[in-house]
Amino acid sequence: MSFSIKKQGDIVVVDVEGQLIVGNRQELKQKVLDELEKGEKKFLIDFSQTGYIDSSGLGVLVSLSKKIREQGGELRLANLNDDLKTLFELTKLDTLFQIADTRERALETF
Amino acid sequence: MSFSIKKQGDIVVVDVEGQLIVGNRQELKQKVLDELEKGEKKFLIDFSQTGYIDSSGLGVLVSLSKKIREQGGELRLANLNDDLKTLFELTKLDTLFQIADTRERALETF
Amino acid sequence: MSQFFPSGGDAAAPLGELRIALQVDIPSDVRYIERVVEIVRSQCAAVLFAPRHCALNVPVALSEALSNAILYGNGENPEKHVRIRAEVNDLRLILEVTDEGGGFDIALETSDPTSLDNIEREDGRGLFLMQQLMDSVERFDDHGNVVRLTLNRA
Amino acid sequence: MSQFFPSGGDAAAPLGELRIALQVDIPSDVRYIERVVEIVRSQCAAVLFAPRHCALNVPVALSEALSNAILYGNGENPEKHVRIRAEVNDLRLILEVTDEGGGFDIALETSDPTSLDNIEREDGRGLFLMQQLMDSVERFDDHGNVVRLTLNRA
Ligand SMILES: Nc1ncnc2c1ncn2[C@@H]1O[C@H](COP(=O)(O)OP(=O)(O)O)[C@@H](O)[C@H]1O
Ligand SMILES: Nc1ncnc2c1ncn2[C@@H]1O[C@H](COP(=O)(O)OP(=O)(O)O)[C@@H](O)[C@H]1O
Repeated sequence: MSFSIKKQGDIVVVDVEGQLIVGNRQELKQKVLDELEKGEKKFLIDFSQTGYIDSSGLGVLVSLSKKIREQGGELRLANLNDDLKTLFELTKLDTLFQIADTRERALETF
Repeated sequence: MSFSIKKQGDIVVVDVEGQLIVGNRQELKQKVLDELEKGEKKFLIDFSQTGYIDSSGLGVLVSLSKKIREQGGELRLANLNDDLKTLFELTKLDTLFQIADTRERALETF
Repeated sequence: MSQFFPSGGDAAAPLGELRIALQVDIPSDVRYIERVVEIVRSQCAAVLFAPRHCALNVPVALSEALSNAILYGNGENPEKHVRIRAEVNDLRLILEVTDEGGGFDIALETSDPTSLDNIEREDGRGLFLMQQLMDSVERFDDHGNVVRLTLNRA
Repeated sequence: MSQFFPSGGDAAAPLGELRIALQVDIPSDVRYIERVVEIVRSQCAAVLFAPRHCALNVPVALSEALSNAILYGNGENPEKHVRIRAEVNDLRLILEVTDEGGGFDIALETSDPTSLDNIEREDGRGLFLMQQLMDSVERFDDHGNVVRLTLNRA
């Protein structure tokens, strides 16, 4: 499992490959915070290659979203499969995040 | 798991999909014997979609090969992956069968 | 290769009487979680639980129970172990996660993470998710603190 | 979906202390074999045994032991059961297949299926293959006839 980060225009795009769980969430957090510190404002996390997410992974997304907002930035999510969508719905986190069906949709509307 | 049979020219081609084991080897045997009874002489069994073969599966191949030879016909095998090849080598059945790397090769040289 | 090992097997094969019990022991290190989840998930698939159960309910609920056992129950002490027992039959999957801690009170420790007060909190979703994703979540003592998750076949 | 559950997990994760024990009980019906093999095979993959071991050695040797237990040990009597125990650690995989029969003598029952006399025989390759594919094949009595297969990690 790993996180790959690339810039697309002025948007930082992160792919979550494999699981986002207690064992690796700190790595995601640090990578995104590093970019935020460099002055980046727009973030997209793409879950098309993600297996499952645990509560600590959800927690990291919540805290990143808050930190990015505090810097006047925005965090969006894209490509949640049905199982992951259910996870966001159960926790009502679908009301907290901007969730796009596809990466393109998310990028367009930033 | 299943066996699909089709004719290519005058050759009966059987694909073994999944395992060839004690639970289904009789089905393969019967299908091939039915064709032999209809007068077919050339048989090719293709293992490109096969998982593993057990000793009873190997036994059915041996007995089919004998029965086909007795009718003046020929049985060839194709597309054994490395694991399946090992199985034939361990049992020295690679010396008993005509084994082709590809289906095309097997069909050409019949 | 895995498409050649259809977990279903022959469609005509009976399932009724097949019984599986699995036990895995790990040290208190969160890096083991993913592997244990994969072991149980593949079991779940092999006995033909619904794809959603195998891909969502079981992996997430089990991850939560394991994290809690490692972090809270055993305080990440590498000398302490976590034991996972899984039992599957034609009716249900039962998962038991045992740690060496003193236990806790599920009702007291579960809060509603979807409330306005809690929605922006980073933690507090573990027990809630287990309860949402499983048919029952129980806790009891048996040579350690045991959390038992039960999921009925869909 | 299964590519999203890499059986390996984090490359940095330790494996050393992970211990797995699995027990499966089935009635004496050869249609169960494929499913049991898939359960054990996926276990084998989850603890990172060599791909060849998971795809060839374990499936074939276990299939042989199961067929023999069902056909010879239990005479396909559906009232009789076969129990499979698998234990995996960082060193080896141990498989025990127990039937309700009277047992047999491995040495006496193993012949060389590669000899000119035997090569065209339909049967007689089971025990030979188990011995070729495993590091050891043992038989003993323990509330039934047990065949124990051991495979060391490559
Ligand atoms: N195995 C355990 N041993 C001791 N305490 C536990 C255990 N599991 C959960 N708890 C307690 O329950 C609380 C709530 O757990 P949970 O809902 O998973 O949220 P979080 O882990 O994010 O705090 C934990 O903070 C902990 O105090
Ligand atoms: N579990 C068992 N119980 C009783 N007899 C067995 C058992 N396993 C093997 N045998 C005996 O050993 C013989 C050789 O077995 P094997 O090498 O697998 O070849 P095959 O099954 O093709 O006969 C069998 O024919 C049987 O008599």
